[in-house]
Amino acid sequence: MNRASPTVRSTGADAFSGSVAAPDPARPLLEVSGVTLQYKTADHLVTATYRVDFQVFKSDRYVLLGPSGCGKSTLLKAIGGYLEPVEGAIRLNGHEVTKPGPDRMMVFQEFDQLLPWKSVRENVMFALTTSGRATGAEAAERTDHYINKVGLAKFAHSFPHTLSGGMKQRVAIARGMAMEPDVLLMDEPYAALDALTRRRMQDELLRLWDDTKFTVLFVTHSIEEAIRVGTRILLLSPHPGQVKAELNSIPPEQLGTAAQAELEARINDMLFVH
Amino acid sequence: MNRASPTVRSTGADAFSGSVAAPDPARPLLEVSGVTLQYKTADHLVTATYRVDFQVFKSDRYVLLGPSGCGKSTLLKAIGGYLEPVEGAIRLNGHEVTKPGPDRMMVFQEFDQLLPWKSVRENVMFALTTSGRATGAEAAERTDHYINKVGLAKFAHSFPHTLSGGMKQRVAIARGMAMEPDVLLMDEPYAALDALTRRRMQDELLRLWDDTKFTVLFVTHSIEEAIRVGTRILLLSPHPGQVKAELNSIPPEQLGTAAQAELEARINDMLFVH
Amino acid sequence: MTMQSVLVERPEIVRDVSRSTVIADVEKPLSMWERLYRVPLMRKGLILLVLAVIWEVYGRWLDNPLLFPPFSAMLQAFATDLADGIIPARTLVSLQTLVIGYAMGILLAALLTTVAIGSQIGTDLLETMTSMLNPLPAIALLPLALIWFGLGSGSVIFVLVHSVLWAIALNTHAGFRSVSNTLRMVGRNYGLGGLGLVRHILIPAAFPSILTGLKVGWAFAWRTLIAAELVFGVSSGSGGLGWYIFENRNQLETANVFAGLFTVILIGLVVENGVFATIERRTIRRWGMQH
Amino acid sequence: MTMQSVLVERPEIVRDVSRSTVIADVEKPLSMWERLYRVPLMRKGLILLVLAVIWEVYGRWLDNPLLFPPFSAMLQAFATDLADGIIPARTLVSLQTLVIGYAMGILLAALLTTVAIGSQIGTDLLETMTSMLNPLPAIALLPLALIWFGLGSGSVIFVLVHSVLWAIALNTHAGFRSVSNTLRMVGRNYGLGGLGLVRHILIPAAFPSILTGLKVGWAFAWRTLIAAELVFGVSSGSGGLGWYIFENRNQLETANVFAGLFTVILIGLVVENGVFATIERRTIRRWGMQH
Amino acid sequence: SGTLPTGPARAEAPEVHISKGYGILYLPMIVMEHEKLLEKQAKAAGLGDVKVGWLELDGGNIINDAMISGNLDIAAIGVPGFLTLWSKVKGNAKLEVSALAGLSATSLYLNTNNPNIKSLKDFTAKDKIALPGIKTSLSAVVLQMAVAKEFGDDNYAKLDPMTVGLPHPEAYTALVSGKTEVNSHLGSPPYSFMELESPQVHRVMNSVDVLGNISLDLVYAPKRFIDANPKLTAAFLAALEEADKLIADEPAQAATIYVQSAKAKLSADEVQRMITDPDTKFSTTPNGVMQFANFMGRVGSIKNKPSSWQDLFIANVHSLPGS
Ligand SMILES: Nc1ncnc2c1ncn2[C@@H]1O[C@H](COP(=O)(O)OP(=O)(O)OP(=O)(O)O)[C@@H](O)[C@H]1O
Ligand SMILES: Nc1ncnc2c1ncn2[C@@H]1O[C@H](COP(=O)(O)OP(=O)(O)OP(=O)(O)O)[C@@H](O)[C@H]1O
Ligand SMILES: [Mg+2]
Ligand SMILES: [Mg+2]
Repeated sequence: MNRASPTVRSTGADAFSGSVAAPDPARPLLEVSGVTLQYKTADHLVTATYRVDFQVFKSDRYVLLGPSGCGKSTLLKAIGGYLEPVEGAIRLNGHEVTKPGPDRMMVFQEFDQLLPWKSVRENVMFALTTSGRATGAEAAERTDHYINKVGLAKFAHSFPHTLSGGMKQRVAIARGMAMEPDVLLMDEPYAALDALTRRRMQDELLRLWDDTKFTVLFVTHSIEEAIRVGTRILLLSPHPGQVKAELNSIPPEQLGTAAQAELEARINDMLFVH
Repeated sequence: MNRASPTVRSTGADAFSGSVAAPDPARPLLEVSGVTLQYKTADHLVTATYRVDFQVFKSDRYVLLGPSGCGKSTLLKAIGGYLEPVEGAIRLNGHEVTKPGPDRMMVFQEFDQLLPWKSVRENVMFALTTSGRATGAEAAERTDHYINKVGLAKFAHSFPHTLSGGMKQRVAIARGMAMEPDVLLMDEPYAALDALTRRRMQDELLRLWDDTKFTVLFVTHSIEEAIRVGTRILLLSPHPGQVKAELNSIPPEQLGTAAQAELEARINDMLFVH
Repeated sequence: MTMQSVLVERPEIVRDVSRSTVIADVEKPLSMWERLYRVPLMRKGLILLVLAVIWEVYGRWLDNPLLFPPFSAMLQAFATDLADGIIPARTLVSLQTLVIGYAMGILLAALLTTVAIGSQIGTDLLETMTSMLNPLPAIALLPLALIWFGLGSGSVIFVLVHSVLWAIALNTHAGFRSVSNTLRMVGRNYGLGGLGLVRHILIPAAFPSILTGLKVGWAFAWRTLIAAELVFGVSSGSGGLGWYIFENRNQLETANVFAGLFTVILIGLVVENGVFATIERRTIRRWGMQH
Repeated sequence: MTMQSVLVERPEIVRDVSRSTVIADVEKPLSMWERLYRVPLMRKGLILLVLAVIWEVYGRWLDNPLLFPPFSAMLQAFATDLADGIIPARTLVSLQTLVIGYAMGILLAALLTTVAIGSQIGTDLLETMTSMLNPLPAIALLPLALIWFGLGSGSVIFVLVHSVLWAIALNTHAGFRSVSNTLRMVGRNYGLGGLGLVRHILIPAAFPSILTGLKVGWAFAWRTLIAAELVFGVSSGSGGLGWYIFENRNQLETANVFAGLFTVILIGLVVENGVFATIERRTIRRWGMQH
Repeated sequence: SGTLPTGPARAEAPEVHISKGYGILYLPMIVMEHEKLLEKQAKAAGLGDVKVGWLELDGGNIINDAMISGNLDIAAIGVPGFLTLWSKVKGNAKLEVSALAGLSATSLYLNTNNPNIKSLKDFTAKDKIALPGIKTSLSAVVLQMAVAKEFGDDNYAKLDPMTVGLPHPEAYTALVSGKTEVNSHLGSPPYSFMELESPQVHRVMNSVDVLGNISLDLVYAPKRFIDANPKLTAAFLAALEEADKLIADEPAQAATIYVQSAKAKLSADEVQRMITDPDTKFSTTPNGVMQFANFMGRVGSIKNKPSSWQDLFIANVHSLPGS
């Protein structure tokens, strides 16, 4: 198997040229090795991903890119601890993932991920307090901060069912970010957002990353977004998902230059042609 | 009021230069005039759109573009006949819209729009047969045709809960198209789709339009998509939604040229700056 | 070009949306009748009136007051015994027992469903127990009740619990199992599990089902109480509404029998419109879970 | 550059995903015990065994077969009367009445909830009727039953309907109201309304609630039937299970009384695991509505 | 009355609905059903083939309700239950009822497993006396009458607070097992006899000793039915007489009939012992009905008091030596 061991990079679409970082390169934060995921339904067995390997290091902004139905959500759910691989293993900090927990905060793809019986503000606050990530005044402060960031201050006391699709997703994003987890798992968080809001959210994510250097696993459909948001991009093949490539993104200052266009074209080719 | 009366166009970002068409230009298919839409919740009154006017003519591919929460879905639901305007009127073929019907087929934004108790195929077929748009062999044939078009032939007998988010939306799209309605109302149908699938779906829509010249009202967040898919684009202001502009798109042969970039920039400016 | 040929061409429009537009609160005017119709109490009052009239007319037409007195005769008996304080006293006795039995039923149902949702064997246990015990009539419990609780309210409460428990447990459990996987996952993401998950996620998410269970349970508690007060000899003097009804039936005071039943009806209406409707309005309606 | 400095750099990877990869059907191996545990019937059988043992032990410890016979004594009585054909005959009589009453209850509930979902006043009507009538015990219906149906199965069925109708209607209606707005809108988009909407959209979408209602209704039908068979008496020799229990009670054949109740339990188990579980598996479980 | 046009085809009702109760006190009705005596007598009276529908109903309330609603033509019931209805409907031509005949008399035993209780005086608040229904059931009224005899009319309800409602079989079980707080029972045969077979149980009182061998049950019918069907009524009386005679003359056969038709697990011998007990009487002649009426009138349970037993009964039996 040609699985890459994490070394100082020397090849590839030379995008990152910064100094080599401190964290122990030998130890990935998240290690997905040979993971096959299946669903058993009443009628048949569906293989969602097949022997997927990849490694996420601390502070990576890791993007999963792949066609609809290739198993991205399933993979994220397995990392979240909701699904057990039928083959292979998922390790977080060297420990096998066995159950969900607030260290891996998930932003789901579905619109019904808010608790309908809690207002926008309560939804975010409740996540913080029950998980014990923040309490009292700090929780309230963080809540308001992130609700503001996603532009929903005016709707802080609205119930989820009175929000538009995009607004619901923004609440989920605020909740995910407010938790400030070790790993943030985001499943197409910006799909329901308009261009402007989407751009704002992306910038917000990058700014937050600058502050806290958290690790994020990000599913997206947009190649452009993958390049903007990600530092490393995993390409998956169509159903059942298998690893096709793992690429480095370009640094922010190269956005809008030919480098971006080139990478975009490269990814395009890899995904569309096979 | 500066509402435009439909005349032969002579101004604007000269994009369409074809010959003037046969349909009676004095009679729009769909007429939205001064429509204010509100939600009454237990706690307060939310105004979703305020005095929105626009007209959709036969065979228009009409795009609604606007920031998250500006009332696009609400507007579409009102046209669908689910909501009554508190002000103004919505007329289809000159008759006020009072209730939903299969002449205005809706593709909703939500993932839970498929009937969970029917397989993919049954979902599409049932829509055709109950609404009386097609029966028997014709319904079966059309069903299979469109399921194939959205790339779900392999999953024709799966139940919706075993599909990924994007696959669910594709079923809804297949259903909407199979109905071949007078007006197709699509609420961000492609938001959950990856770049490749999305492009395929867009092409499918355009090809179908070439065949049947149906009218479609299309909500999207992507300016690029608006230009690609639409013939006319309505820009809405943020919450509560008001009409900001109504623009013509560019013909397909100009896609990828400077004309597209120019229009994109123009829309961008209009939406982002105010 | 054929593609554009079918399109109606028209000029572009650009408007200046002044953000300062004062957005008027528009409300559609309603007719007097519509406005009255919008008040639930008015509509329900109307229904009650119609039912009372039907009762009265049928009662008079039947002309057999010993079997089925007209509404007015019942009302008279009701008024008399209300003024006497007999009905209030009996109602109080019944309500006390009822509330205890009902509360215990709810508690046990909560316990059972929590166990059930926790594991497969728990689910099996609940399903098996429910399908076995729920169809058993109160007399099946009589021997055990006598041994364990003796006569009097202990046994009545035992029987009440039996009539309440299974219906509530079934509804609650079905509600729990209908909670969407996404919400479950969200809860577990917060680190919730077991009791925490039940309390913070499953109960609110399954609240419509739970409320239905509580309504059904409440009604069956009444039915059972009335019947049980007869079966489980009340020591005389301490009887509740069931006893009141039984006593009057023995003496063929049919109007009073119906007055007792009318009391049950009234309490039912008050509890539905006062308690359950309020809970519904403040919870599931507000949360957009009921349409 | 600070932004990149924290990142671990590594080479890019490109793989050749051959579409021809044979994807093996991987299954985790299960231990014998796990495999047995996965069979619902095994788990439930175990539970039943434990319950039977508890019954036996408690019965023996109590040592009062007149009040509460041990399981074995009951089983013997059951076997005898089963072989005699007495229990089958009585069960048949009861089941006939039960099924008719149950079916009519379902029908009426369907009617009522359809009316209720159609308009505001319909909802009020259902809510009012339910909150008023559901708490009423069977004796409240006695006079009307006697007038309308006389003694015998007509009245029993009437009482059965009363015990079944409201629980099913409440559950169905609550289920209908919980159906998501999106699904409703989809249905109306197809041109469905009124009965069509109820049949094609609301009933399947609310099926978990409806099933719960059917289960609760089924159980209460049994309870009521057993009690009603006593009240409405029997014409010679035609009694059902309720009468069988009553007779044996009068003759102090406690083991037979429990054999009668055991029959009810058995039927409950069969219906739950045979009928309801199958329906559940074929519908809501298959549709992903139950987790 | 009785002026209905009497055509040959439909002289009187072609069908009659009769309710009997459960247990040995209804033996004459059981015999009548089993031997088809009413059908026989009706035929003899020229009424042709009368169809007789027999019903088994438990409890005075339901019997009275069924009667008022027109579902029954003739029913057997406890004397107090009848008196309550009679008094209630007196004067209402549509609903008035009349007793046809007495049915049975037997002893009710007040048994206890509390060794400290020797007489009615010894009951304390801790003791619980089981009755099929408190205050108004046949047993309850008999107890009240006995208490009134012992403590004076004003104190007739002295023991009521100690009574609890429990069906005879449960009461028997409770008494014999001694596992519950119910320690006494005013029971009828066979339960009263069987209780005494237990060494812990003894008898405190026999109702016959206190009140005499009074009728506990009787047979009644709506006046409208009686007036419209004089021949059928007479036939019923004759059938009842015949049943009584059979019981008196052939107790063994009567016992066998009982065991057969009630599917009782008792042996015919045991049943025979019960029906030949000197306290048990099956007779159409009402005995001591006025004792009940007077007592219930005195304590206010009935508003209309009969002046004599003949007020309650149809003319056919007025000549009997009733009381
Ligand atoms: N609950 C389920 N039961 C059975 N099969 C499922 C289930 N969920 C997903 N699948 C199947 O697993 C495969 C991968 O689904 P998944 O949701 O992971 O895709 P995805 O990559 O997230 O797609 P999308 O971009 O459309 O959201 C699909 O073929 C889908 O049909
Ligand atoms: N059921 C509802 N009850 C109350 N308010 C609602 C409801 N649905 C939507 N709204 C409000 O109406 C406004 C417009 O919502 P709408 O769903 O039409 O937005 P949208 O333009 O479709 O947004 P998005 O792009 O995010 O889907 C929002 O402010 C929202 O809060
Ligand atoms: Mg997905
Ligand atoms: Mg929307």
